[in-house]
Formats: sequence, structure tokens, C-alpha cells
Amino acid sequence: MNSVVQYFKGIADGIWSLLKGMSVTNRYFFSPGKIVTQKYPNNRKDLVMFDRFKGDLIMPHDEKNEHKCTGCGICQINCPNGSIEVISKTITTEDGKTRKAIDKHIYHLGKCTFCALCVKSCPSDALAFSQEFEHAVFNKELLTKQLNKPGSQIMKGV
Amino acid sequence: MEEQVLNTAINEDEPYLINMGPQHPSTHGVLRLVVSLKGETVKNVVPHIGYIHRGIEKMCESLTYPQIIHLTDRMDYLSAHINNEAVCLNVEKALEIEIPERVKVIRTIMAELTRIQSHQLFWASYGMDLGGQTCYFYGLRDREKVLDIFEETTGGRMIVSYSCPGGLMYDIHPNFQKRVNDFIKYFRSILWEYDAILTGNVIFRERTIGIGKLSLEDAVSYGVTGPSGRASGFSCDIRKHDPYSAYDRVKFNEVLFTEGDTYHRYLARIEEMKESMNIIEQLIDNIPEGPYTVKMKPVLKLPEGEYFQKVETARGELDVFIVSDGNKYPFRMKFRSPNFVNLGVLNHISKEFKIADLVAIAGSLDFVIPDIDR
Amino acid sequence: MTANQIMFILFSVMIVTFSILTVTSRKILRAAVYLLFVLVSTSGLYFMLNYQFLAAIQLTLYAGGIVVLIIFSILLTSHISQKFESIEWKKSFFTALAVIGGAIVTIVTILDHRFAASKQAAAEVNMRFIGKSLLWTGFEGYALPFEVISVLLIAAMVAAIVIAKKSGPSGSDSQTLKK
Amino acid sequence: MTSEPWWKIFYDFTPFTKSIDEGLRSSMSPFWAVTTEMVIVGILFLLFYAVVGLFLVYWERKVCAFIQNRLGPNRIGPYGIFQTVADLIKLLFKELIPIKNADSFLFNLAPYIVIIVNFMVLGAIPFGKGLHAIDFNIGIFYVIAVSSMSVIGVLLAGWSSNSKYSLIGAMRSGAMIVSYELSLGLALITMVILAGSMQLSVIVEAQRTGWFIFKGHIPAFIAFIIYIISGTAETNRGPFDLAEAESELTAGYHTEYSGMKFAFFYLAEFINMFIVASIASTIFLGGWMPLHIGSWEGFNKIMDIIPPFIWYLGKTFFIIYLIMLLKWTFPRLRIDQLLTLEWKYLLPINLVNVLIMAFLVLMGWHF
Repeated sequence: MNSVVQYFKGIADGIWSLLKGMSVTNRYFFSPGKIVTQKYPNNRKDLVMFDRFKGDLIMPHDEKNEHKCTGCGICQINCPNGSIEVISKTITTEDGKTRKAIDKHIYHLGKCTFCALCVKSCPSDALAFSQEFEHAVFNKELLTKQLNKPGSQIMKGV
Repeated sequence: MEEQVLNTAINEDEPYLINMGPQHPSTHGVLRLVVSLKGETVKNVVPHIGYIHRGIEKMCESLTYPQIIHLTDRMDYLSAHINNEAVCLNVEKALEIEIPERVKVIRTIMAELTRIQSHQLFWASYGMDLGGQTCYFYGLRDREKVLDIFEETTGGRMIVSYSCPGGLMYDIHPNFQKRVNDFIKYFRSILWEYDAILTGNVIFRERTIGIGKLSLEDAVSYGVTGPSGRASGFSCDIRKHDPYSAYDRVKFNEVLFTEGDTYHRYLARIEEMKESMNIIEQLIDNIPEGPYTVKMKPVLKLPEGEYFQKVETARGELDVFIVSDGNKYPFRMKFRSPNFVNLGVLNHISKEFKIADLVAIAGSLDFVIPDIDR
Repeated sequence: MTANQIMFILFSVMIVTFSILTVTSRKILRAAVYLLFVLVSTSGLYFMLNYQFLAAIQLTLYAGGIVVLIIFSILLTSHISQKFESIEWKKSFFTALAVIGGAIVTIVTILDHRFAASKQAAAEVNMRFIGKSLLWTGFEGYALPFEVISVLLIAAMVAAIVIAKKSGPSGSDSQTLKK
Repeated sequence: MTSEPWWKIFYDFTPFTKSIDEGLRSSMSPFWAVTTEMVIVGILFLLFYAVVGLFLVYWERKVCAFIQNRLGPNRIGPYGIFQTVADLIKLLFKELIPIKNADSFLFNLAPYIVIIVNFMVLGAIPFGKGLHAIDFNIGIFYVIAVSSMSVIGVLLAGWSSNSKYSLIGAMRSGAMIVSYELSLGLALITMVILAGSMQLSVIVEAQRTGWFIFKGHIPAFIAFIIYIISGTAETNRGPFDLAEAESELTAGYHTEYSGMKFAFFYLAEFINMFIVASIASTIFLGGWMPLHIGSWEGFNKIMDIIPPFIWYLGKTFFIIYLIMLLKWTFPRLRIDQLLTLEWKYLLPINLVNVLIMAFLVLMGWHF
């Protein structure tokens, strides 16, 4: 007799547990307000990334096309993957002195692992991360970028 | 294939071999399981690994200690922060640096958040392994909220790279505490759905209870740690037995079961999520003030010697072993990754079960393949 | 030629062709599939006779039941690369002789018989009538044959179990019944 | 057509179809009239098959998306309704990958068997008043008989692709369908006892005064639940999708199929679901009969305004939603649990249920 009770109790419990699960899914089906999908390419305009998001390494320039990079190469040393190359040159300043400055600050996005050691170790805060995340390109060469803008100069006082 | 003539008898003892993987929906990566079947009954499972081997241990020998951190993110990418922390703790121990209280508390909170999101993903993918695809989306929906917290503070979603020797890369974001509190409130209110859809479901219980039993002796001798080991009654929680960071000041229970079957491995993770929320709640509202990092030398050189640190990741015990010859690079770096060790028990516990159970068992051990291969 | 005749020829040709293919095919699963076609075409003939009940029985029992079981057992036992041995010419010669002889006897008998065309219109068989006569114990009832056949079925099943249970040459127990 | 307004056709197709039939018979010989009718019906069914198949694929994706807090297809056309058409075009252009060492004859035959069986069953379903291709007097029996053949396609597909996953999938499917056929048939027999006929049109007509699920109360309801469960199993769906268990067997019996041949299996699965749902709506929910409640004249009048085939489609899609909800909520069963469910639970309950129903009908206790 006990096994018969067990049999029917098993059926009842089983159906009850199934109904509980179905009630959850059914509720979600009829509540379109809970949809979490973001229509990504359509919401580009009002898509705000977090300000610390590590998207793309950039070298901020001010309106006079000046940056803070001294070309010291610490970022290059700190990078674990060799994704930064600093090519420096010697320039002569107005007062006749020669000093070292960057010619090209080359950044290989394809090698970068976004560990942020370059940004953190830069003594003059010349590097930063942008919130740009759409990195896809058709040509691998496009992933190698020059961070200092053409004709840019080092900021005074750095 | 040469044609066989029908009257040659089929050799009954010849195993029916099936390659599950390297590309297979239920191996969660590039794990290859060579399964010998008899009918649908699993007779033997031979895991073949190495499809995603990157030689992280060897790469570490040519990187400085701060640079190593970002590689550990990529071992067990679901416990990324805890892996970071393990290396950092080891280096700090070697250098004998006193870490600010603030750093310890933040690291603990982040580690517990990592554990929660890892278990959420486990729940999601385990539901999918058993055929309930809706679980996957509910699990990921809630996991996104944790990842948002990570992204806001660390700039990365999975690959956080947040700890560094001597402290943290940046201070926490001003929104951090509010977001974490909101998340815990939200997650507590939604956990009943997890139970309604999966835990209490009669099909799920039938599929998991009594399947893949791992006895305490076997768990100890195979070295199965983490929730999988604790489901067998193996009290192996490093946070409890050998506290690091801020675990010595919080109260929490070590989730222990004795059954050791698939269902309890699953249940252990669900319970751990609740415990993790308890831990976070104890810490989140009184994070001590102070610096978020210690001023370190520009080049870290560990004194000559051997250093060892163990931490509890979401999957078990992660040991970091550094041999230093006094240089700025480690002479040898060894990780004892929990997944690699847990994988060893798969053959033992899945014998004589059905192939569908093999999926359930492998899912309940919660493998992360890059951690196995490193 | 009426539509009925066309359909009849179609079904007959299918039955004959696939019957021959069934016994000549060297791949066992193909033979089973040809058999399926034969059985389905036969049920088509029944449908043409307006004898829908028998046609449906033919589909359920033979096409849906027996052929499925045959295919299922082939699935369990044979591999795709296996083929029957080609038959010796002697064997095939004598088989052909026997078959042709049988066919001649049958055809002669059929041609000998005078089939009187019925004047009655084709009527659909009433389902209630079939049901009642299947369970009727009196005259023209089928309850007794029905039960006798089920006894036969039980005997067949018992025999099958006994054969399956018989231990192998090495004396090992059967694996189907033991866990 | 007589003086009645044109929209009356939606309520009763009989005069319409009859007039076509008479027109054809008067203008040509009976042979050609029958042939023309067959061709028309065949083309209509092909169209119906494609439209319903594509819509169901879309509907399935939308339902599961909403259940999972997603949007589902939303790119092609308004609300993404042309997504499945685009998918179909893609599948049409896809390469059919030939399988070396496969039995190519059986490999190519398998999808057609599944599709043909689908068509054979569709022919017997009453879609609306007068919309009924063949009205057998053994309607239900015919449906059971023909649908039992669809497993052959699955078995052939699994064996002939010469893949281990496919073979396991086919064997699971075989064991499953052979056993679930039983409870499917018994659940229908329960209702045949109540209806007193196997002819689908008679069964629908008998529900003019009330749907069978209300008329036969408890036993009918139990039969309905058993029918839904075994119907889901029969179509290889939902928690019973062991034959194509994604996480275990990658795609089960159609692992090796590609392009349009895969699409045939995929469409057949959805049409099978449609068939199961329409049989359920015909036998349990009154087919194209509107909902009538006893003596509420006004209510019954309002219900009569909705055309019968809308009622039919509404009921069918309600059951399809139910089946989809099952699929997207539950984890998959294991093969031995599946057989336990059938032989230990469904079959005994079903047998007792048949007896109870017979007793009810005998005592005249149904409504």
C-alpha cells in the first residue's frame, strides 16, 4: 500500500514541480518589459560605455595638437606582449638645445591584452584608454596604429 | 573502408569509441573525451588535453612579476580576479610587504563577486548541458550585472587584471558599493527562479540525484577540491582553513555535503553563491579608508628562494609556486590548477553510467578548459 | 483506361519490382526498405478496394511495426559497410527454378478460376461491425481465433526470451538480461 | 455560388468545394476531373506546408526568445517575420555535402520519407467546415497508422549517414517512438470511446454541444495531458529531444545532413508538431467548432461570428504554444527515464483511464 501512495505522490510532486517551472517561463513570455536584449548597432548613439572601459589605447592630444609623451619608453618596457614601439628622434629646440622626443609611438592593437600596465606605468600620464570597442577591420595592418598625431609636439612643462 | 561480408561476426568486445570533442557542445571548450561505449553505457573515458595549451608557465619565466598577472587572467577566465590575487599574494609574501586593509577587503569582495558570476555561468551552462536552454539566458542575464560591476571598476568584464603586486591597479569606482548592494538585493530576489526552473524540477532531480557518486576517500585521493570536493564531504575550503586577504574577519559557512553525487555538486555551488553574498554583505558597507596600493619599486626582484601560496578559486584550490633566483623574472613558475586535477576523476565517476550522464557529470565538475591546459 | 486501372498498375509494378529488389539486394538495410515499399504499396491496393481498415492495419502493423523492428535490429547488429556474400550460380539457379515453378502453378490456378463480378456496389466496412465481430463469441465471431492467436504470440515471445537467454559458447551469461 | 454574400464562404467551405467539384466533373471526363482535383489539392497542401512550416519556425524562435528575455528575430521585415524565408533561401543555396562511405541511396531517401508521411497525415485533418481533403471513416486510426511510419525516416537517416552520433540518435529515437506510439494511440482510443466514431468529421460534429475535454471531464483531461506528453515525444521535441540531443549527440540523427536535406528534417519536425497539435485540437478541443456554453445564447452567437478555421487555427496554436513552453522550460530526460515514464506511468494510467472512460460512457455520466 505504501508503494502505491509513493507512486501517486511521486506523480503529484513531479507535476507540481513542472508546473512551477512552467509558470516562470510563462510569466516571462507575457512580460515583454523584462526583455534585456540591446539592439546593438541601432543604439550606437546612446550607448555609453563605462569611463574606465579599456577599449583602445590612445594618446590624448589637446587643442594645440600637443601630447605629454616624452618618449622615455617605459611603456614599451612594461608591455608584456611587445605591442608598443616607441621610435624617438632628436630634435633641436628653439634655444638651440638638442633633446629626445618621439618620432612615432606605435601601438599594435592586435597584440594588446589590455592589462593597462602601460597606462599605469607612464610617468607623464601620456597614455589613456578610450571607450572605443569596435575594433574589427578587414586588413590586419590597420591594427597597427600610430598614437601621436602627425605634426604633434610635446606639451610645455612635461 | 573495405567492405565486410555480413557473415563475419561483429566482435562484441570491441568498444564503440566516440570522440566527444575537441568541438562538442557539452565539453565547454576544446576538451576531447574519447568515450568507450557499450550500447549507451560508458565504459571508459579518456580525456585528451592540450588543444589550447599556450605554455603560460613557460611564458611566465620571461615576464616580470607585474606582467605575469595578466596571463593568470587567461587561465581560469571565470576566476580571473582570484588568479590575479594568488600571484599577487605570493609576490607580496616573498617581498614581505604589508598590504593596506582597504586592499584586502576590496580584493575579497571582488573575489566573491567573481565566485558568484562563475557559479552563475555554471548554473546557466549546466542547465543547457541537460537540455534546458532557457537556464542559459537567465543565468547570463544575472551574470551581466556582476560583469557590469567589474567593468565599471576595472575596465574589463572577464579579464579584469585588477590586482597588482602591492595592491590594486585603481581604486574602486564611486558607484561600486551602491551597485554591489543593488546586485545582492536583486539576486536574492531572483534566486527562487533558479530553484523553480532547475533545482526543484523533477526531471532535473531524476537526472542528477545518485549520478556520478564520488566518495570522500576518492575525493581526497584524487585531490578533487572546490565545490566538487566539498559535495563529497572533503572539507577543503582554503578560505576557512588557511585564510588570506580578509577572510579571517568574515563569518561564513563552508558548504559541505556528504552525498557527493552530481546533484550535490550542483547544490554546493548554489549554496556557495548564497554564502558569497553573505561575505560581501559583511564587507561592502565598511570598506576601510586608506591607500589602494603600496608604493613599489619600479623593478620587482624576489629574493632567492621558493614561494608558495594557495587560494580558493571558484573551482577549487589554486596553488602558485614560484622559484626565484633573485632575478626580476621568476626562475620557474608552477600553477596547480583545480580543473586539471578535477578532470582526473571524470573517468572514475562516470563509468557504468549512460552517455547522457557523462554530460551531466562533466558539467557538474565545471571545467574551464584553458585552466586545464594552461 | 480509368484512374483505378492506372493506380492498380502502378501499385502492382511497385510491388513486383520492390519484391524482387528485396530478395536480390546485397545490402541488408536496403532490402528492409524495399520490403517497406512493398508493404506500403499493398496497403495502397487495400485503400483502392475501399477496405480502409485493413489498409490501416497493414500500415500500422507491417510498415509501422514490423519493418521498424527489422530496421531497428539491423541498426543494432550490422555496420554500414557490410554486404551479403554474392550467391553461387548453382544456388541462384535452383532458387529461380523453384520460384518460376511456384509462379506458374499460382498463375495457372488463378487463370483456372472463374471470378464472378459482384453486382453489389462497393461498400465501406462499418467500424462498429468490425469491432463487434472481433469480440463476438458466437457464430461468425472472431473472439476464439483472436485469443488463440494471442496464445501463439505468447509462445513466440517465450521462445524468443529463451533463445536470448541461452548462454553463449563460452558459457557466459547473456548480457541483455543482466545488468 | 448562390445569393449568399461572399464572406459566408469562410463559415462553410462545403458549397465552394462542391461547386468546384461539380464544375470540373461536368467539363471533363471523371478521370481528368479526379486528376485535376488531386493536383489542386496537392499544390494547396504544398503551399500550406511551406507557409505553416516557415511560420512555425519563426513562431518558435519568437516564443523561446520572449521566454528567455530576448527579442528573437527582428531584422528582416517588421518584427523579423521574413527571417525564416531568408534562412530558407540560404539553406537552398547551401552546398549539400556528400558523405563518403554513407549509403547514399538511403541517405537521400530518408528526408523524403519523413516529408511524405507528413503529407499523408495532413490530408486527413479537418481544417474547417468543408476544408477536409479525405474523410476516412477510420480517420484517427489512419492518422496513427501513417504517423507511425515517420520513425523509419529517422532510423534510415541515422544509420545511413555512417556516423556514430547519428546512429545513437536514431536508436534512441526508435526506442522512443515505438513505445510512445502506444500511449498516443491509447489516449486517442479513450476519446474514440467517448465519440463513438473514428471519423474525424463525425468527431468534430459530435462536439457541437461541448468540447470533449469538457464533456468527458476527468478521464478526457487525463487523456489530453497524456496525449500532449506522448505527442511531444513523438515529434522528437521538448524534453524528449533525445534523438537530436544537442549537448550529447551534437545533432543526433541529422548530424551529417546539410543544406536543404537538413531543412527537410527541420521543417518536418515543425509540421509534425503542427499535426500533433491539430489532432489534439480536433479531438479534445472541438476542431473548428466555436466555444459554446450550454444555454448562453448571446455568448454562443458572438462565438459563432468567428469563422471556424480561425477557431481551428487558434486552438492549434494554443497547443503549439503549450508544446513550445514544455520544450523551453524543461531539461532533457535520459533514455531509460523516458522509457520508465512511458511503461511505468503513462501506460498504466492510460489503461485505467480507458476503462474509466468506457464506464462513464456506459453509465452516461458524461455531459
